[in-house]
Amino acid sequence: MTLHGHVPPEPDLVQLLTPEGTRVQHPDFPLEITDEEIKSLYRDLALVRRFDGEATALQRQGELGLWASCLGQEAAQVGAGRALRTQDMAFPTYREHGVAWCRDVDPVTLLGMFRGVSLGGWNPNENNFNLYTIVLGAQALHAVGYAMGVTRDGAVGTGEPDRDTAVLAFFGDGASSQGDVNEAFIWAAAGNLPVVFYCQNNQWAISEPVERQSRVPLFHRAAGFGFPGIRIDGNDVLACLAVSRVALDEARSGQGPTLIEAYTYRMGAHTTSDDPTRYRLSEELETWKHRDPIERVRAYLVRQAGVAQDFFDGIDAEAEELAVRIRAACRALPDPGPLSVFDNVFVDLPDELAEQREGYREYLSAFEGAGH
Amino acid sequence: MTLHGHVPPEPDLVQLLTPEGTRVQHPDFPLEITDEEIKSLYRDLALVRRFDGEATALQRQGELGLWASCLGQEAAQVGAGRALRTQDMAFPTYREHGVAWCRDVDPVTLLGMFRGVSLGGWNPNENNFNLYTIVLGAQALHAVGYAMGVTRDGAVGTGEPDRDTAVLAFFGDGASSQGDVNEAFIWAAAGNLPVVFYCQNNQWAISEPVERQSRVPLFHRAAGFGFPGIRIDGNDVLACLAVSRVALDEARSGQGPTLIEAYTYRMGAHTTSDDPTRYRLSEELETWKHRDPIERVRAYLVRQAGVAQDFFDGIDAEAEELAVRIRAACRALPDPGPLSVFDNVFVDLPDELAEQREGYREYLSAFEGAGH
Amino acid sequence: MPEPTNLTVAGALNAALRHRLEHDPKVLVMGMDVGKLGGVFRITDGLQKDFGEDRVIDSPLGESGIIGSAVGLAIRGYRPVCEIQFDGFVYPAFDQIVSQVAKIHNRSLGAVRMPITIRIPYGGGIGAVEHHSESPEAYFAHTAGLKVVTCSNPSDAYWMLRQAIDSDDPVVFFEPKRRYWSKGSLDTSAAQAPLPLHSAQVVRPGSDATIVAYGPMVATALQAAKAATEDGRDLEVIDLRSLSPIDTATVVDSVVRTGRLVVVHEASVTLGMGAEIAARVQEKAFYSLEAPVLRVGGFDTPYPPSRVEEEWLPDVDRILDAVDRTLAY
Amino acid sequence: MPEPTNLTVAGALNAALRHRLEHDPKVLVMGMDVGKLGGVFRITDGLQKDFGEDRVIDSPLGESGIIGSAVGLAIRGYRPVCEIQFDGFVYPAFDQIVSQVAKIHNRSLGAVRMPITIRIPYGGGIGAVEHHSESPEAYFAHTAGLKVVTCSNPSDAYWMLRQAIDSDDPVVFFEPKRRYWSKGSLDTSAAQAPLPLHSAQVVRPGSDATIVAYGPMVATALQAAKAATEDGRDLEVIDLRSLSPIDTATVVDSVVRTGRLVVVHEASVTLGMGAEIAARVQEKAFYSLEAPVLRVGGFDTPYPPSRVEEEWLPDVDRILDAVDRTLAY
Ligand SMILES: Cc1ncc(C[n+]2csc(CCOP(=O)(O)OP(=O)(O)O)c2C)c(N)n1
Ligand SMILES: Cc1ncc(C[n+]2csc(CCOP(=O)(O)OP(=O)(O)O)c2C)c(N)n1
Ligand SMILES: [Mg+2]
Ligand SMILES: [Mg+2]
Repeated sequence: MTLHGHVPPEPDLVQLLTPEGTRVQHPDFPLEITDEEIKSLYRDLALVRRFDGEATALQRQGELGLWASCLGQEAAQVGAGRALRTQDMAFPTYREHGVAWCRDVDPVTLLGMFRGVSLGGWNPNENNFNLYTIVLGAQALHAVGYAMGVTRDGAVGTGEPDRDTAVLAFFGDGASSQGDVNEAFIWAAAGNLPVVFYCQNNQWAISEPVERQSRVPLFHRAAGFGFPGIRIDGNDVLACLAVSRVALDEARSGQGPTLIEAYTYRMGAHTTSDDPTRYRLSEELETWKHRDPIERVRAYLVRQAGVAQDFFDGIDAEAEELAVRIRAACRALPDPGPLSVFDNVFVDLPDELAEQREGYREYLSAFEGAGH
Repeated sequence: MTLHGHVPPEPDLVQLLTPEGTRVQHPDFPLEITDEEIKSLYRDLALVRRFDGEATALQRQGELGLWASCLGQEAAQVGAGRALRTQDMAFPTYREHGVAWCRDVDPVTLLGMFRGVSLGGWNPNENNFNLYTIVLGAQALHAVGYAMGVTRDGAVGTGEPDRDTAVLAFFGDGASSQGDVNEAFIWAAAGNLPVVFYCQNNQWAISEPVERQSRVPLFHRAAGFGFPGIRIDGNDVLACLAVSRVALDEARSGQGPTLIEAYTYRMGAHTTSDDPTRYRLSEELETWKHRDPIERVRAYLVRQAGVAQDFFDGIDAEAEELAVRIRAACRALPDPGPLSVFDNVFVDLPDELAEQREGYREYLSAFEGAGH
Repeated sequence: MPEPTNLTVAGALNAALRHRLEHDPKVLVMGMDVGKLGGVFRITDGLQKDFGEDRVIDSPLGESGIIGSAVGLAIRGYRPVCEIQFDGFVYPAFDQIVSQVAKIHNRSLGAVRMPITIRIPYGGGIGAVEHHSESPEAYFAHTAGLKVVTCSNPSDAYWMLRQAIDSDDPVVFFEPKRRYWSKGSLDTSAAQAPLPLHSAQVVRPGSDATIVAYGPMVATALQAAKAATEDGRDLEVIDLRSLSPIDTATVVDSVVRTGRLVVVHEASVTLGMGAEIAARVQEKAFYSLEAPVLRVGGFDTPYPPSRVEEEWLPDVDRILDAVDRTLAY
Repeated sequence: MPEPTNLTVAGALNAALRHRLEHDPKVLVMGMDVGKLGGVFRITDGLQKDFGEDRVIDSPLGESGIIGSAVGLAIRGYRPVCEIQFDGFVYPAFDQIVSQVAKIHNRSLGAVRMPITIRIPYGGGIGAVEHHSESPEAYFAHTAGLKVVTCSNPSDAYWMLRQAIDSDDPVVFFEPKRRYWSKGSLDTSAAQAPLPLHSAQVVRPGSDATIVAYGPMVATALQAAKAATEDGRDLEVIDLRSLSPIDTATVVDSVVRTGRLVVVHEASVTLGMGAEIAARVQEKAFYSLEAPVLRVGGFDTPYPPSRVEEEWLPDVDRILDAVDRTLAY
């Protein structure tokens, strides 16, 4: 026998709404959803895109130091975000603006981080949305530890809908290569933890195509660690919602971890500092434009649900308002004062650091005196 | 559909020689082997066991600081070790004394490390056997890097038996949880590298049973990364030899990595510092004694190959000689001089460190003068 | 009032863990082999039996996983006490410690606390193989956002570990493994610790010169001070205890009195704690110093094989040699 | 003789890599995005196109994997040059660097060499998000077995990188990212480097006090020295260049002449390079010092959000303030 040479077939991805906006059924993932609910998802998608676009514009105008756009990944994020219950906890990377939106984190707070007025600055436990984590993969382990806590708190498998808690850990195709993500798989499996790993495979890690990380679909990884993995159409908000719901439900009920690979595409640059024309072909982008996650929902709503134009106009107006608000609020974000660097280093400020702070305060006040 | 609930059946392991010493055939892994060759394997196993036992005794007598015995894992190690070709490279952990034996590394040099006269001290490129690596899993990445070099050197897939080169990376069931091992899988798969990962699942990582690391058989891990994995009877030297040969051949010919899980058992303590009675039942040990890797070869040789007693007496005598030699040589190993700590820190000794060395030399010589 | 108990450092650490597990339901102990085995040094002996497998957790074998999951537990409101099995095995967790544990409180503008204790047996002198004898404390003391402490005797072992676990800031707690079996008396029933966690302590008053040591080197420094009395020298010995923050005031105070300072540690001299202490003392006690601050430490080499470790490690003679040199100024 | 070229630091680094790739078939360049993209700072621009995908390697996204595989390549006889994308992302590779890269030569009793260069863009001042502005050099300079250097201008960028790659010892090469676009002239055709890799350089002679700086802070120190002339002060500026080993002699020599020393770096002050330099100088030039060695560095806090980084980072005013203080003694 040879050990090599068995090539698994390219997997199907779960899809409930085609790029053309046709609702299809999946035998394993039926989704009961009303047109009103789909309209609400449309609103999420449209507002997230508008917010994201506004942030990119703010960066171009020098109001932000950097922006990592989620353009093209709105469905993957909103689908997952809307599958969460209040008590669930999400651990994002630095690109989950769509999930932040679903968790009611103020977009302006997010902007503050990219503007450089803070390093994060929201309270993870307020909206059950962890701080952005920039070090690739580190948050996967945080999610696992949080899930250990959930289990210990007895908040798994009780059957009480408001009590049973799941944890949703985000990471990218690139980050899947980090040791931390794989250790997280091990911890999750060994502890049968209520955590859903949600990998947005957007095909790129800056300039590296996903083929640099793996020669098999990423969702396969899970089986090797002893838990289920599944690939979904990450540009189909209904598939993302449906499968996330099942996985989160199973986590809450004590059935352990799942890996969801949301197959999607980074439509923009990696960040505003990046120039993707150096490493990828525009044809690829064109192909993916036909799979736009928002267009297909709009097509469905127009063609199959008969939603009229003023609904869309209303959303557009709301988006415009949002953009105006966050633009103004972003510009108004105050810079932190120089002495703020000593705040929150510790709960208990050591004398030595207090002394350093005091020395710096004196130094600064000497300038004031000198009219600097 | 539910994502959870599909339990894979417990896998078969490849076995070619039963615990009772009966030769069996495996449809996928035929092994052509003469009785002379099996006698030679028996010799390896017996001498490794004797060496290992002698080292344990030396530790008890205070000649070694520590010893990590390979008792019970001789077949897993000799089978793999004898599947290597001269040009292949092995990356051991700290327990592969049986592989070291097959690579002709002087047992006394190994003892030197555990005696504390060196931190390793052999030349990895002399016998193509890397230094022992104590930090769990780190060597898996070294193996992968070495395999990158092999590929770049054009030493893969040429069809020349003395040129095509494979790399064999050892690690334990416990180490399989380290990020480094999993990153090694990723690198190996992405680069289709000529590396065979050889996991000795000896059921324990110090006091932690393998179930703490994984709820599915470890060889499953490989498929998720996109290369084959297989479980073998790690106490069956023939199975270990046969499957290692196939995997190494496939690596050399350019078919990429394999993960072999050698299912075996740590018959002794983790190291001489450990007390396994604190955490495992003696029944378990008893069960595994019936699967002893050496007994079954002896049984085969006696019963099926009709090998006479004087063969075994000869091996016993050789083993005794070996023990006597290494005991004497170990005791005679000179302690490093105090100034040796400055040797080999750098190829190019910096002035600053030379100065530190000189200061220490002067300090020491002052004592000599003072008759200390 | 109950009698002070006589305990080893190891026993005192075990008692401190037991106390916190008993009194704070949010405290968890986690690491490799901390359960049934009770840790390779038996510091967690009996704890899993008494507090259960979900409070004393045998983790899978990854240091990054241990610390990373502790971070998540802390976000969920827990107070994890993590054991790193040996000094040389903390590095796989370095990223989680330096970029996450040390910074999340700051990143969250104070909303999230990281009351994580990372216990690390450290230092040499036990005849071990590579990676089992290192002194990596300076890496952590250089990292803003971490507190770093070490103990040298059973009483401090007990109280400082309790204080570390109670600290709302992350604490890296270095345990002097070669002193695990040193005995000393200790009063576990006191209402509070004898000293704040981050204070240094003069453990031997003296007037001719000051020796600053910590962890395993305190006993060695005290031996040196005793030996020096034979030459009529009266050395003051300070047990630094806290490596970050450093109780500079206590050290400077002493140097102002003695005029001379020798700092001792096992870690390599370059950029070891001695560097920082020398830099601070020459800055704050410039006119008091009658000689340069001298450092006695490991050489700038990897920790050597054990058959030569006694020569490599600072000992009484090397300390006295430095004392001679400082007094010769 | 060819004219000296005018290049940026980035361009000079690129030219050095190109030179080594061209002349040494064992040299490989590896890291994230070093291929088609040419690295996020374009330091490897065009190299993959010219030298192929198997010499300029886009690695999977794991720092431990990058350094760990470089170790294996070195064992096989290669000379890998690894790029860590940003300072704050080196920590996942810390274990491989500290326990393997730094120690294998020693562990093998000299049989195996680790001629690995680890390039790390470092430092702040570029308005970046968290983890993109750190100065982790002291962690590596404290690690025995590693050599650590940094450049401050195009000529050093070119020559020091060539020297680092040619070094048979592992070198951590810190690149001052905010000076990547500074220009300077450089003679790439010289037969050899103007200075040994581990020598410091007096970049501005002066008599009243010495400033030691390195990497991004050299330009700032020179500005400060220039500004100080207005107050009639003549400052000597030393570019340290090598952080391990340290060229103590050049620094001590200068202090013997000036009597005063200020050390400047971006890293947090506690246990930063300034601590080691202060400790050495007070030891070797005790009687020459007319004032304590002063340190100007980042505060002992995490690197702050970018809107406040200019206040956090040492600048001309803070350097001059320290100069004032040392001269006031
Ligand atoms: C440990 C670490 N190394 C490097 C980086 C730099 N970096 C930021 S994003 C990125 C690519 C990540 O790709 P992926 O995980 O696919 O996420 P995506 O950006 O596509 O959402 C890299 C290399 C980092 N943030 N952390
Ligand atoms: C990074 C690291 N962490 C911890 C240790 C301590 N340690 C040494 S051996 C061991 C157990 C290893 O188990 P396994 O990988 O199954 O190998 P085995 O000892 O069974 O051969 C541990 C935890 C280590 N050597 N390296
Ligand atoms: Mg991606
Ligand atoms: Mg094992």
